[in-house]
Amino acid sequence: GVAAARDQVQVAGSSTVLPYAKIVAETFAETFPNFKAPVVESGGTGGGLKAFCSGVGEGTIDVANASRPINKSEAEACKAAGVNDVQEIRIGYDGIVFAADSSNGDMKIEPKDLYKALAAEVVVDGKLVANPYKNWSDINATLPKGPIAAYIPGSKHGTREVFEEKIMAEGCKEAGATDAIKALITDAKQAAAKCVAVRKDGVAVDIDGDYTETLARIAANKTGLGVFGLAFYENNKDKLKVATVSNVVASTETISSGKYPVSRPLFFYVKKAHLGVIPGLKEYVEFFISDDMVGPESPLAEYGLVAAPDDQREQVRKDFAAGKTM
Amino acid sequence: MTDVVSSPAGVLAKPARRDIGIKRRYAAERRFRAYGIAALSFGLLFLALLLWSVVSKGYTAFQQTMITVPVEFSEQIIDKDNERATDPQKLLTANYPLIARNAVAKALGVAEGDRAGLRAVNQMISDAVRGQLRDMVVANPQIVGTTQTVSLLAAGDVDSAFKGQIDLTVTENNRKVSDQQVGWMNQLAEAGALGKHFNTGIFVNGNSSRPEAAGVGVALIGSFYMMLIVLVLALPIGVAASIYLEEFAPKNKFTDLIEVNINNLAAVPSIVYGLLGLAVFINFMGLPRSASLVGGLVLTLMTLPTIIIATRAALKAVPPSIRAAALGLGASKMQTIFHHVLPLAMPGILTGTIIGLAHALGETAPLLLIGMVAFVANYPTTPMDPSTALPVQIYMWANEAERAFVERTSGAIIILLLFLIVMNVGAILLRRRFERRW
Amino acid sequence: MNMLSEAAVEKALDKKMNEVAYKMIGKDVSVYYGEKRALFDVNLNVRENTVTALIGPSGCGKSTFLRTLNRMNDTIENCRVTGKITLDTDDIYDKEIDVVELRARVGMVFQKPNPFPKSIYENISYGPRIHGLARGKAEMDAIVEASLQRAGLWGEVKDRLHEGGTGLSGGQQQRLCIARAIAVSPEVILMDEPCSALDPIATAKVEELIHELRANYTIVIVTHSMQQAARVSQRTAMFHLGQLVEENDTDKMFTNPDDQRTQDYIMGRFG
Amino acid sequence: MNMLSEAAVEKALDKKMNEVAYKMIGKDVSVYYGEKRALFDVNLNVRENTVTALIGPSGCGKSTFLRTLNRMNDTIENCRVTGKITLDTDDIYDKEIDVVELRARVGMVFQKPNPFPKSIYENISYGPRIHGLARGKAEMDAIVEASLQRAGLWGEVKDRLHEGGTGLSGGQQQRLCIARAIAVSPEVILMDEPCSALDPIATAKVEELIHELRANYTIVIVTHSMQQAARVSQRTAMFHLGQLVEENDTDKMFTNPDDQRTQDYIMGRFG
Amino acid sequence: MSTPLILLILAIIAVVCYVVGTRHALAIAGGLSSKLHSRPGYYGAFVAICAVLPAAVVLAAWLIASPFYINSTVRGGFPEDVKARSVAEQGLAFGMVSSLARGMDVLTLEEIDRVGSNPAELRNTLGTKGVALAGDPEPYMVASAGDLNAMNKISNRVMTAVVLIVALIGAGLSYNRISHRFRARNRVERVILGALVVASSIAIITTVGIVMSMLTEAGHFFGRVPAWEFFFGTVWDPRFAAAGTTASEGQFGLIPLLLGTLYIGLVAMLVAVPVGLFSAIYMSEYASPRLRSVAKPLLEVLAGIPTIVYGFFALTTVGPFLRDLSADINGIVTGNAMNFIQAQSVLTAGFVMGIMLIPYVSSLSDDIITAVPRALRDGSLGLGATKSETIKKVVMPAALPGVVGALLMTASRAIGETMIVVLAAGVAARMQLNPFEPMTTVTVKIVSQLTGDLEFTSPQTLVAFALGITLFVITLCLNIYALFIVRKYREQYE
Ligand SMILES: Nc1ncnc2c1ncn2[C@@H]1O[C@H](COP(=O)(O)OP(=O)(O)OP(=O)(O)O)[C@@H](O)[C@H]1O
Ligand SMILES: Nc1ncnc2c1ncn2[C@@H]1O[C@H](COP(=O)(O)OP(=O)(O)OP(=O)(O)O)[C@@H](O)[C@H]1O
Ligand SMILES: [Mg+2]
Ligand SMILES: [Mg+2]
Repeated sequence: GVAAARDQVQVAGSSTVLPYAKIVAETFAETFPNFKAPVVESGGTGGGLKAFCSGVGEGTIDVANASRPINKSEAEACKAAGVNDVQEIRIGYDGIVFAADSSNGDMKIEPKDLYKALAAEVVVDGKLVANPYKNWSDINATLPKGPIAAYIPGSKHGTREVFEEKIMAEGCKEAGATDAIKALITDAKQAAAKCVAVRKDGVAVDIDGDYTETLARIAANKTGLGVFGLAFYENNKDKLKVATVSNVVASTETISSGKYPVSRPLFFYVKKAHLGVIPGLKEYVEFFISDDMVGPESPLAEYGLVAAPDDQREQVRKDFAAGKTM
Repeated sequence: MTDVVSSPAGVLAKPARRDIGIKRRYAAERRFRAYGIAALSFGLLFLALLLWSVVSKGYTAFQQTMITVPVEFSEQIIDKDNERATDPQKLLTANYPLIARNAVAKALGVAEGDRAGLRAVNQMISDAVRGQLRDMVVANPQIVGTTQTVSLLAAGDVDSAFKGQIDLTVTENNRKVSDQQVGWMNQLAEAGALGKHFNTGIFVNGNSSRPEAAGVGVALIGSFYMMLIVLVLALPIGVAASIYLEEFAPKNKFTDLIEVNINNLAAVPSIVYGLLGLAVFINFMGLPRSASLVGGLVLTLMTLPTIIIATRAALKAVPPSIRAAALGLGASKMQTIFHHVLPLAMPGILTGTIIGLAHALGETAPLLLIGMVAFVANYPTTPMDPSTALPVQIYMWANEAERAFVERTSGAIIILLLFLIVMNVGAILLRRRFERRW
Repeated sequence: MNMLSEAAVEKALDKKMNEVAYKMIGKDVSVYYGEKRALFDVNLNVRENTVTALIGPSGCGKSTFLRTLNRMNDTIENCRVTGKITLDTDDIYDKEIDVVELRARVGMVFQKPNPFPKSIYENISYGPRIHGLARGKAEMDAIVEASLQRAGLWGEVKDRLHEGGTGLSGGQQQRLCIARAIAVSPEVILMDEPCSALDPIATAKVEELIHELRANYTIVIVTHSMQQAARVSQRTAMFHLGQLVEENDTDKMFTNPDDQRTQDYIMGRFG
Repeated sequence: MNMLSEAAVEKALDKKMNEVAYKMIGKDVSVYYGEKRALFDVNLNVRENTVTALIGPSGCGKSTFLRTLNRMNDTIENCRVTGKITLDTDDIYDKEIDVVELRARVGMVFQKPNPFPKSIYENISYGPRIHGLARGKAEMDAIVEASLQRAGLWGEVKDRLHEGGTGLSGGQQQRLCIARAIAVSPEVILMDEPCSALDPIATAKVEELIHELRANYTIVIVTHSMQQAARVSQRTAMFHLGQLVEENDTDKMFTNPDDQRTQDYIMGRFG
Repeated sequence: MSTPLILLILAIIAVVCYVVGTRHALAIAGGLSSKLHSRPGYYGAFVAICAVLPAAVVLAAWLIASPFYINSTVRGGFPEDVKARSVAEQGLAFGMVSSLARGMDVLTLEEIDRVGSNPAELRNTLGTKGVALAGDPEPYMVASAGDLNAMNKISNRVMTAVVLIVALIGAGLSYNRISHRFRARNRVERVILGALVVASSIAIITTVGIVMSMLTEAGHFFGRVPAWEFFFGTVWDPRFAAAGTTASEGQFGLIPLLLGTLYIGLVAMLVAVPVGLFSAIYMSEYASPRLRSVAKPLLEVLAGIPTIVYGFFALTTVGPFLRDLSADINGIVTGNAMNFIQAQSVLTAGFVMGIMLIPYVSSLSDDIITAVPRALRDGSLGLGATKSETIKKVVMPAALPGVVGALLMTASRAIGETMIVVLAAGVAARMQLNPFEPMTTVTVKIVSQLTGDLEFTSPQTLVAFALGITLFVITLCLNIYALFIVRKYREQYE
């Protein structure tokens, strides 16, 4: 059986992009009253891309939101299913901030602090030992007073990867552990893995849920440090105390200028074959990448999206108009 | 006989007032009873606790802050060139938020040129006024050019602040509403222009990224469709399967396997049913994504084991003498079952249905993979249209960053529980009718 | 009971019996419950329009044999029957036979009263309804009343026909079950100790009813009461340890049985 | 049964009875099932070491009265009892009285056999176990064996004590229930038509047992069989429509009753 | 004719047949239904079934088979060079053809004439009509699509005719069979029995579906990760495999997850079973009918509260409460106010999940206990047993088989639960035995591996399928074992 013609855009994918896509979808429906509001599924980048790559036609989704670029093997799977022409669109950046309960004082953290606090094994006297640190004060006096507790994204989240790359690996280097580890472990891959391995004794808590859960955990444990998206933090400033990273305050400005180190780009992918076929798809994409939505003054920016620099946004629009595929 | 009486010497002879440990046994009896009361109270206590935690957080969601001001439907803004007769798009795409902003600004006495002030005012009203005012104008184009008193939705942050959910003692930078806005809010409230109204929106609106305009309307309909499908499919299929397995199937290794298999299906994580639904209903049968039809089918499969297990237990409990009586009268096996056994098993079947439906109503995971954990703003008209479900809405709202969603999450849970109660009342009344000791 | 008239009836029936075939014929009937054998090659013929009593000590297989006659043992999971039983000319264990129809023709009253947990009226009307014996409410009412009256229960329950059948006393329940069986007017009625829960007056009524029915129906009755067997039956069969010890005219059986065991059993309690 | 020796026993007991008080005294006992009144101001005294038979047509309230004697009617939801019943000197409907102890002292055998879905052994040992009457496995075995033997069941089941009690035939089941009641050696034993499912031989055994027990216990038995009442009881009470019509020595009752209704009832079936 | 229309016609035929059959049977019996073998309604139903059932089967068979036939014919008509391509490519080509065919149905004749020869134009035109094409169609595709449409049209006409003829033949034949002795009821009941069999086979089909939908993907997983590493690995650390950065291999040890599943399930059962059973006993044996009729549905509300609510309850209330409690106790006992219960722990998750499971035990058991015949209770009470003794020694053993069923279902539900575990016990897969420490379950990992940002072709995602199938097999074994135990135990009681 074949379904009747679909009259709204279907979007699926990353839960990080979801809030932005929702705002766009809603505003889109208001601005273009003859189109229905797009349906935006949540379910993770992987799931979204999988649905996206399952084929072409009304039975499949039109847009996949992603908090990471599509992978090579995924692109191949896409092709194998007939999804040939895919347009990649970068919508902006997601800032990642570190915050504790608002009852704490001002915090300044360096990647190496977090590395020391959270690494599974650290180098002590030239030997790799299980992480001995118990209290924040053992590491950095500005951090919350009390036992170390950190709520970091679970390994299902793309954010975790950024965290390991930009904080753990960086901190490992800053702390001078990289070389020490290399001296101990010959295998380069394993050595790199040691740097980013997070301790598993209950001090670092993986969060597979969303930031709401992290917030609740911090509310229940005042000495805990949590990882949040910038947007989420902006909405809960009264409950959270954000830390500076390498002395940079996280904000849309510092992130878009690249000063703040921890951020990642956000994307969505469009099936070219569906453009002009699914009513409203083309308009939706154009609306999404217009400055009204992703510009520095836009509702998305207000919500917490870090807008891409002007020229990047212009390039995205140009590429889309030109029908540039991957 | 005689040797019998004498042999187990005196065991049966009448003893003088025996000690049958009555005190101890009564203590045991009381203890047992106390365990029962304790268990029941424990369950009910936690129910109360849960309900309390939900209701105390959520009841405020049924009120919504509104700003009631005279709004001038300025022709200048809506339709400057008076083209609305020829171009209906004009009325649809006009800049309604501006009208609303001007109205509130006027009420607050903010000067026309005060750009920062106007922006702050704009932040106090919900973006949803665009739809609100547009609908008014489209319904009645005559009002263009007139001034009407309209209750405008206040922005979510103002709503939260007015309900006292934002800590106003923290520094201004660290909260979503500025001191100026709080001042205006209080000013309007004193003038009677800003106040709490019953929030019909939470029942009828579709989902929205703006908490003040968000509602569970779509989810309610989606859940309704799904429960209908589950009821219509799972109940008869489950009962039919149980009847076959319990009453007709030969008792052999194969039926043992089926029995075990059904028990096992109850242990399959619900998301796996989502995988199945994706593979079978969407990819193979070509049913649309995000449709409550598919959701209903998936939940049906998930609920079936529960109903089958409960029904089989209930069928087993019907005394064989009833079956013998009917068979002896010349009723066929089928008649015996449908006329006598099934009515007697009904309470158990209904319990299974109640629990199964309750489970299905609260389940999110299997809907993830079939596209129902989604942002859907438009009402579904048929079960083939995209929609969400109540638990999905709760799940999604629980993950929202805005403060105003916190109470709405609890509000949605309350609505879900009401839905559950409405759904189950019928079954519970029916069950009570069928219950009988014999 | 008037012995004289009874003897006359007997004679008349005996004459008839010589002309007609047996209603039911059991040949080499054996019954197994799983591994356990409960009946051993029983050969017993049930005569038409006759009351046949099955007697014997508890556990000897009377109920088991009775149940084979309308295949109620089909419902016992591991019960297996060998041998052949015919009703009129039909082999009732034949594949062709419709067991439901068989049971409508061979009705049954059980040892333990087992009314449906429904109203008295519904208990009675259920059989006629499924067999389509009544064309309207009035006819159904008539059947219900007639059946209850025959079972001697009408007077006691006529005011509460629509109350539950399980609220009756034990004896009333059993009479209800008898009424229920009569209501479908079967050809053969099997009764498994129908009076064991009845008081003498009710018993007398049922026995009278059996007498009445005998003119049109064939009746097989299991009883523990020798007196009852003597009173109601024309033929008596004695079972022991799963075997048919003797089958004979009731008169002869209770006065001059052929088998020593019968003698012992009857004498062991007579007097 | 030896009539002579029986008469002698009777006499001896009669003498004893004149000395002892009544074991149980019922005064103005009325029972209601919801709105329905099932017993009307019954005044009936149960003599110690005597077998009292309750007779009467089905539904007259025999079982109901019997159940008031050990408060089994407490378990019926809407059943209400007024009046006063004493056991020895204790008012059994007193708040102070303990119904468990009462029931341990006043045991009961029901109309429908109701073995537990457990093994035969467990069925019997259940009562002694909960009352702590046996101090070890050996004692328990003894009790089980003795009880089964007295109920005339030992021979039939001794090889399968650990098989299910529900697999027995109807009569065997009832004897199992009697054995179960005897096993806790109560002071009074209430029997609700204990033999209605038994064959004559088993019945005889039970009646014999009742005779034996009578020396030590007080027994109240409901029966439909006039013969049985005459055989086993010394006192007989006749119920009709919820009323106690007459209570008298059994001999007198069956030969020369005071009440016309008793006369009618007994005569209506005697012979 | 469209399939729904055919179904509607069949339904009408069924109703007509029922009425006619019933009338006819009554007429034959001269209005006296007792002369018939079965009640007249059965004859009506018989005719209706004979008319509709074969027709429906034909319809279904046709609907399933004809696409296969037509598709292979159309594929056979592809140019040789296309046939020479790989199977996947041919599949794609055919997908395009069927989209085209669908689109050409939408187009008017002139439009087809106009754009038929111009693939790009065709694609655009179809696009405006809402039919998506993956690329520009090749010319042969247009022809094939035409063939496809033509064949489908013919197939549909023939199908409609055949189905209706079959229905009429069925009705006629069965109508003629009506007679006094005709066993209509037996026939109808056989059909009902068939329906019952079909209903019970749905469970089997579901199982097959579940296994199938997981097996291939699980196979891919085992192609990448050795089975023994998965089954006997003691470390669960799949890493992430996104965007080709740190391509470190993960570890996929099943054991810690399995342990966590069993541990949390056990704790949950330790809470739910006693509470649920005692509640059930109290409701069915002690409580007044009024209390029961209120308490039972109230407890059932516990089963209907979305699990995320329980999760947040555990996260914000129970977990911190237990943590602080343990700190206080520790403080009093040892003077060192260090909490020994973590905020998220096996205990918290098990406890909260146990609460959710209460109604599963209580409601089902309550029904089963209530169904135990009164005679058994009387027997025990009459021996002087107290109520609790009666319950413990007589009622519960009699109710045991049913209760075990309820418990199995409860355990199943405990194994399948995600949200509570995520929020109450966390997602850290650890192998340890302290109930005060966090652990996680298989189900949690199935969900999170499937819904994360992970690359969907990587073992990190595929492992979810392996976990799913493994869990399926394990619970199957547990269920077989449980059945075995129940059987063994029950034998004593029959
Ligand atoms: N369902 C059954 N499963 C196993 N054995 C059974 C079953 N029913 C009866 N039996 C056994 O078969 C034998 C005959 O039983 P049956 O019920 O026919 O005896 P009966 O003559 O009717 O006895 P009673 O007069 O006590 O009713 C008995 O030994 C009994 O234990
Ligand atoms: N649980 C009950 N609820 C309502 N009425 C009842 C109940 N039990 C008995 N009755 C009624 O009370 C009356 C007396 O019943 P009871 O059982 O005492 O009679 P019985 O003399 O024992 O009769 P049988 O000899 O048939 O056992 C009857 O009319 C019966 O219908
Ligand atoms: Mg029997
Ligand atoms: Mg009685």
